[in-house]
Amino acid sequence: MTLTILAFAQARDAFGFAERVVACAAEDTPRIVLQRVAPGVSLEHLRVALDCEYVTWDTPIGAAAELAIIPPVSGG
Amino acid sequence: MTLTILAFAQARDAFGFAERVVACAAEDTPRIVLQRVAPGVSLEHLRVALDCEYVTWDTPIGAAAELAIIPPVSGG
Amino acid sequence: MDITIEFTPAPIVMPPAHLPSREIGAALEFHGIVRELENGSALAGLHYEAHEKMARRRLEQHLAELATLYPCVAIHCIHRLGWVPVGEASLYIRILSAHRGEGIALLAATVDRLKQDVPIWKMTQPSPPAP
Amino acid sequence: MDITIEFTPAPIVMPPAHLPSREIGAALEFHGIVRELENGSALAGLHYEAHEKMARRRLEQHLAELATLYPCVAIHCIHRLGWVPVGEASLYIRILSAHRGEGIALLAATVDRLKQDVPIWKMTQPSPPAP
Repeated sequence: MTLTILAFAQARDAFGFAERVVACAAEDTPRIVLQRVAPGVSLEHLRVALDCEYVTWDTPIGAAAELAIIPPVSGG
Repeated sequence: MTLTILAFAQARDAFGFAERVVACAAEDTPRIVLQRVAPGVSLEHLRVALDCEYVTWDTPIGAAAELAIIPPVSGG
Repeated sequence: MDITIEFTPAPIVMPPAHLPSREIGAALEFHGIVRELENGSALAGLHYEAHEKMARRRLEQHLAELATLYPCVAIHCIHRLGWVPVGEASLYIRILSAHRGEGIALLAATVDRLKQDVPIWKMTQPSPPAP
Repeated sequence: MDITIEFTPAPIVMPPAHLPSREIGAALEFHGIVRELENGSALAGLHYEAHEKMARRRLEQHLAELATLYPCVAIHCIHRLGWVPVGEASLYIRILSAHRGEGIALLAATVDRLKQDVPIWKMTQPSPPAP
């Protein structure tokens, strides 16, 4: 299965891409996927969402199509 | 000296006038003046102002030119 | 804090927006609107009266005090007097501030104090003027 | 509660005022405006980006929850994205309610949650588009 990774704001700078499509397994977690894609990039201060819902870094990807890396928000 | 008494809203109904000019002495108080003008009208739930400043019912009129009878306010 | 207080017998017209500085981060506007149901009975509107000179002075005193608690850049208050039909505003307040916190706090406190202490009255009588 | 959420790359235009019922007693409007000084340095403006689909869903979820705490009639939120110059609004919120208390509380809570949890970001980079 394929997963689209989106990186916003400072996360885009840290990971070096805005969007990337990767192969992954349903039992992979966001932490595992990102360690594979960008080893050494710290996940500290970042949140993660699967299909537009916040999840923990250790939630299995399951059937999600999109993983969003969410740095501290600052809208308003 | 003369004093202009203003009665607003429900106080106008209770006292039967909107404005009345009376003679009074500097040492008279709002309570004394109104008891003279409208004996028997209750001052309960009413506030009083001299020259646009709230005072107690027993404050001497002094040099004030205007006494306003202020029923519970309800602006906004 | 720049304080503007107006009373008007005419429908309230929102004053033109103008930012006095590049440090305004929040603009808050409040319309208090006459509702049809007041204490359970359907109204066509309300009649407002004020001791206008005292109301202006009292509101100024409250705003000067509130400005020390919630420092904002400007507040503009307009209270309509006379007959106000249901669906129209009896009160308009605009507050400009650097941050939203002070602005929201000042708005809440201003309306509270106006309703508790400023000599303005709403009455279901007299009836509206004949058309 | 009627919830409307919009994102726009263009300057925010206040939506036309419309009272959906004769029981609206309070209309609140908030403009969050870009200030010149942010963390001590003078800016010409800010660049905003969002995960728009998620931001909309997340804000809807928060508003549905806040509606149970502060029941209002309607809320309309507009967030501008892209470059926003100093003095222009990045955020507009209008709330209609029967009484001002719920409206003010909903406004404060909505902005708080938006700033804490909704995937929108402001950045001093990229620079404004060339004129």
